[in-house]
Amino acid sequence: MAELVSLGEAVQEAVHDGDTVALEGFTHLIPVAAGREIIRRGLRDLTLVRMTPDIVYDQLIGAGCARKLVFSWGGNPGVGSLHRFRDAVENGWPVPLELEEHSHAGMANRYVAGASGLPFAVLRGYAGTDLPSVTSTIKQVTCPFTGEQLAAVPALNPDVAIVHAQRADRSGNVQLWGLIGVQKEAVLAASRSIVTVEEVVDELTPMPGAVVLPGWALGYVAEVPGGAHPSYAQGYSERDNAHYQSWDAISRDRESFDAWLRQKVFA
Amino acid sequence: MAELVSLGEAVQEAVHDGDTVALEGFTHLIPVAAGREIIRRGLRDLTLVRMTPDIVYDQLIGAGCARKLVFSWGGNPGVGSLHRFRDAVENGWPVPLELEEHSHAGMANRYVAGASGLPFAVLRGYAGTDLPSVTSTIKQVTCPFTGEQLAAVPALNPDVAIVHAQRADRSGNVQLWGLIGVQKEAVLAASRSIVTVEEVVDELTPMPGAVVLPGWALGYVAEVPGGAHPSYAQGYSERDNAHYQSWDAISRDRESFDAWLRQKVFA
Amino acid sequence: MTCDGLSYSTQEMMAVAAARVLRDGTSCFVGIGLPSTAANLARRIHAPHLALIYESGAVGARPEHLPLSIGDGVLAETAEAVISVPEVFNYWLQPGRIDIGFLGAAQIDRFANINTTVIGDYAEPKVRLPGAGGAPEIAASCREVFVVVSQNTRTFVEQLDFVTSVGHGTGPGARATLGLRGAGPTKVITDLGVLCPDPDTGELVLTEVHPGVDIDDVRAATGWEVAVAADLRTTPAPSDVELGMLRQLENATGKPSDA
Amino acid sequence: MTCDGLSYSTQEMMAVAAARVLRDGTSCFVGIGLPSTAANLARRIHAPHLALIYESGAVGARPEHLPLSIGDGVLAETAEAVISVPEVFNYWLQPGRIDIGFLGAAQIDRFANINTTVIGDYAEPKVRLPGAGGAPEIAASCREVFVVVSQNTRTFVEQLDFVTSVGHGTGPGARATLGLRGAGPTKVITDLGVLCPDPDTGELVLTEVHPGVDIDDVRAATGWEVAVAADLRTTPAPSDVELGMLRQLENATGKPSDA
Repeated sequence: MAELVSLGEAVQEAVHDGDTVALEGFTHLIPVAAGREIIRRGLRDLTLVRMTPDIVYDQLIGAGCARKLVFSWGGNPGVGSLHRFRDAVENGWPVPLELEEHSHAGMANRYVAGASGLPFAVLRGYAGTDLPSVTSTIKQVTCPFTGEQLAAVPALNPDVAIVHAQRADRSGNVQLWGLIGVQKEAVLAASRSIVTVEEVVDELTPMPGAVVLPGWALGYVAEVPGGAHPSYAQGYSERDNAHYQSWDAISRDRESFDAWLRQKVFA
Repeated sequence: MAELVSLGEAVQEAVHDGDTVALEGFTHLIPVAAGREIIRRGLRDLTLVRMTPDIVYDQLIGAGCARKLVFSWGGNPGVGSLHRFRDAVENGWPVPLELEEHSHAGMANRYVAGASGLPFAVLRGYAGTDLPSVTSTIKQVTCPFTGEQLAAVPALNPDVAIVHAQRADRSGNVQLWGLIGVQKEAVLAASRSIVTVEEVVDELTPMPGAVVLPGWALGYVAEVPGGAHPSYAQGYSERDNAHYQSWDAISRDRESFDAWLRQKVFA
Repeated sequence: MTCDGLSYSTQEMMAVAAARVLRDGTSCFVGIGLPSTAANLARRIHAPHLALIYESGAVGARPEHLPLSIGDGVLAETAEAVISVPEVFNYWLQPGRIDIGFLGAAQIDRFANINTTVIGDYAEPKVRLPGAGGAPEIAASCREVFVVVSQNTRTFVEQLDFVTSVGHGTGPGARATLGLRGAGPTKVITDLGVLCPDPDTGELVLTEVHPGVDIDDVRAATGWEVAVAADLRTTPAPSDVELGMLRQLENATGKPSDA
Repeated sequence: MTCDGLSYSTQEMMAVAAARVLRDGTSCFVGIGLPSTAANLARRIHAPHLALIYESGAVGARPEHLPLSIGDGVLAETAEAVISVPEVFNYWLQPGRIDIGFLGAAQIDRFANINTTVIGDYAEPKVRLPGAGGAPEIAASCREVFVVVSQNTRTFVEQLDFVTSVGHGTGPGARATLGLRGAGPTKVITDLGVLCPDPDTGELVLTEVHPGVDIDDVRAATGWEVAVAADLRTTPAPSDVELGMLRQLENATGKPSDA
């Protein structure tokens, strides 16, 4: 049953050193404030899971929280490289970063298997690529009816999933709409969950395209207005494209990133 | 690209003797009028697929259209038996009916595999039951990561899927809401599709909980107001529970069913 | 039958007994008929935070009256969320997320295995029943299962004609061997009493009789020599509140002629 | 570069050439950057019924301006349907339902195989690139694939450092052997011209050069000895309508500083 708490309490209760943590949100509704809270609390040795590690993971990686990244596309969408991610992979700074990389289809299906209580998922994927040679979590399975060979990927069951949503009611039922990404799957696949929301309301008015996550299937709900910035929450904010562009300069070298950490996270 | 046609034209174009045909709609939005059109056209040797063959399949089976039924629960929901179905299975009347029976979870996953272009689906199911001993389309598969044994079921890819929806626009985009069942999967799994709708409108106003099937992924769209009766279309009609109850008497013996066929279908 | 003022039927006793075992704050996978009645009665009396999941896709449904079918419009209209049928089974039932599953039965054996498929031979059936529906995976995956069934020698049989859903299989350890992750049937609620599996043998033991029922009634209605608990209790009769609420719920329904 | 009145850049020529190959009434899986520009340009000019599917879940999106990312709000707001990311890949891409996939590349080889993962050794990379994203399955499953990439000896290489997405593999029959069901890359559109695979060898052949580009420019920009079609054509320069519409679209965007 969802508990309504502060973001600080939620992260303190749900996230521990060494955990496997998935922050999801596909461009929309990225839980960026929760990521900064993880940095602020100095969590270490995390296995970070995310289809599209964008700015939020660039920050966590640059701050030294992560030991491993499980992902499918690591860039600053529409802008270019994630410089902290590259510095970790290319130079092991601030700490080496182990990679487990998949395609989007593979990652999405790993979450689906996790949410479904299955140990693996089947897809048409990876055939002929070099990905299986570098990623041990890609295998093959034979269809027992046709004999076809297909790709198999293991379920993702993070210790914690963290997502952002537009709103929750006071029982902790959560409502999100717009691009819904893989958030439902990530939350249902995880042992624990945190949902940050733009606002807590008395009643969740039905909305076209909305997904509702029942409070009884959730862990912690924290009201964090603007918690997705520079990503956005449809109906509440616009994507701050200028911020994504400015991140390129902030993150490009270690000094400017450290200054950002000091001023924006630890201040 | 969806063609807007009459129900008669849609069935004539899309459904042929010997086809595998899925009429879906889980209690809500059952394409009953389309089923009667199939009877009226005298189609034969159909393999009928449906999770819950209720009145609509009792009618098709009683009228002698079906040679085989692929299903998971064959009853008159809330009322009792499907007498025409039972007469076909127990007595081979009017023609013998081959059965391929699954659980709901198995059928739902067979449609999911079909919609996903996969040859099979994996689930936790059937273990310890007698179903695998009577249904050859239940096998086992081993997880290549954990070694666990799981159930495997082959994809369902009907020749034709037929569903009912609330409305379509003039480009054939279809919108349905309320209990959405397995309709999207059935349509996407099939080679051809027919959607009957309560009305064709200029624009599909977004609705909470609505699913939109893009016209470019559909075959035929036919305006058939009340086409789900005695099932219902949320926002347009109520479930006619009295009709479901009265079907018990109509269908209980061959004579009263034949009278119903003459008066209500062939008249 | 009368007791505590109001008279009540054995079906009403069974519905009330089924409602009582549903704890507040749990989630319950609801089939139509008596389970739906019991779940909605519990929600109105002692379990306001009971989350009802219908296999038609209504999650957290709060119907004002009893639906006739599992797909009545009132379910979608009052649900917290409406999801697709594949999602019901894959994301909610299969992972063991749901506390309680309710099942009915055409036949049940001493290990609470269930037949809802066929009476007689499968290929040449005497009676063709509706089949599996959601039952095999409800029986496999819910944290525990309550079976609600009228008790007589046609339903309580020595040998099932078909195993549609697994209870405790052939006894202790059978569920684990099959990979079934829920606890299986923990209560069988009938019109005569309540039976629970013996933890050592997996076999059903009569633990409660309803008011006015004696052990011999239960023995006569059971197709095997039924075990009886040393501390056999008598179910409290339905209270006026329970009966009143049950009748109010049922009167607001287009009542099914049979289930 | 100038032609037909308005002057235009090589990037603009590439976008216009990419837009032209999109046929009306087809469906197109759109990545961000040039593919999104091309698809939206086509939709405004000659392909009003082009269905755009973004991997973020917007199906039938009709943005008024170019989104910066594949997840801008304008996509969901203008889409016919918004679906989950798993559904995009499982129900729409994987079954081969989508006509055209657009891909970019950091490296491409003579068989139009693509690297977007790493430059140098995987374990000790010189440049870590974003990785696979949707590309491997777009390359596998779309009915055909158009690659849009700037042509130079860093991108057009003899040997990929990593195969992220399969084009024509090692040549004829390779895709079928791998079980890849789409036709693979049928056009590679660059800032210099257009290349198409030879049906017999699977190897890219230069079929068009853009105005002002000659064969030696293309040879100098290609890391292998590029084959040239006997009937090499020159791409028509962007028309005033094409250029005007392209600039109007781009001016309405928070333009990315790089892709």
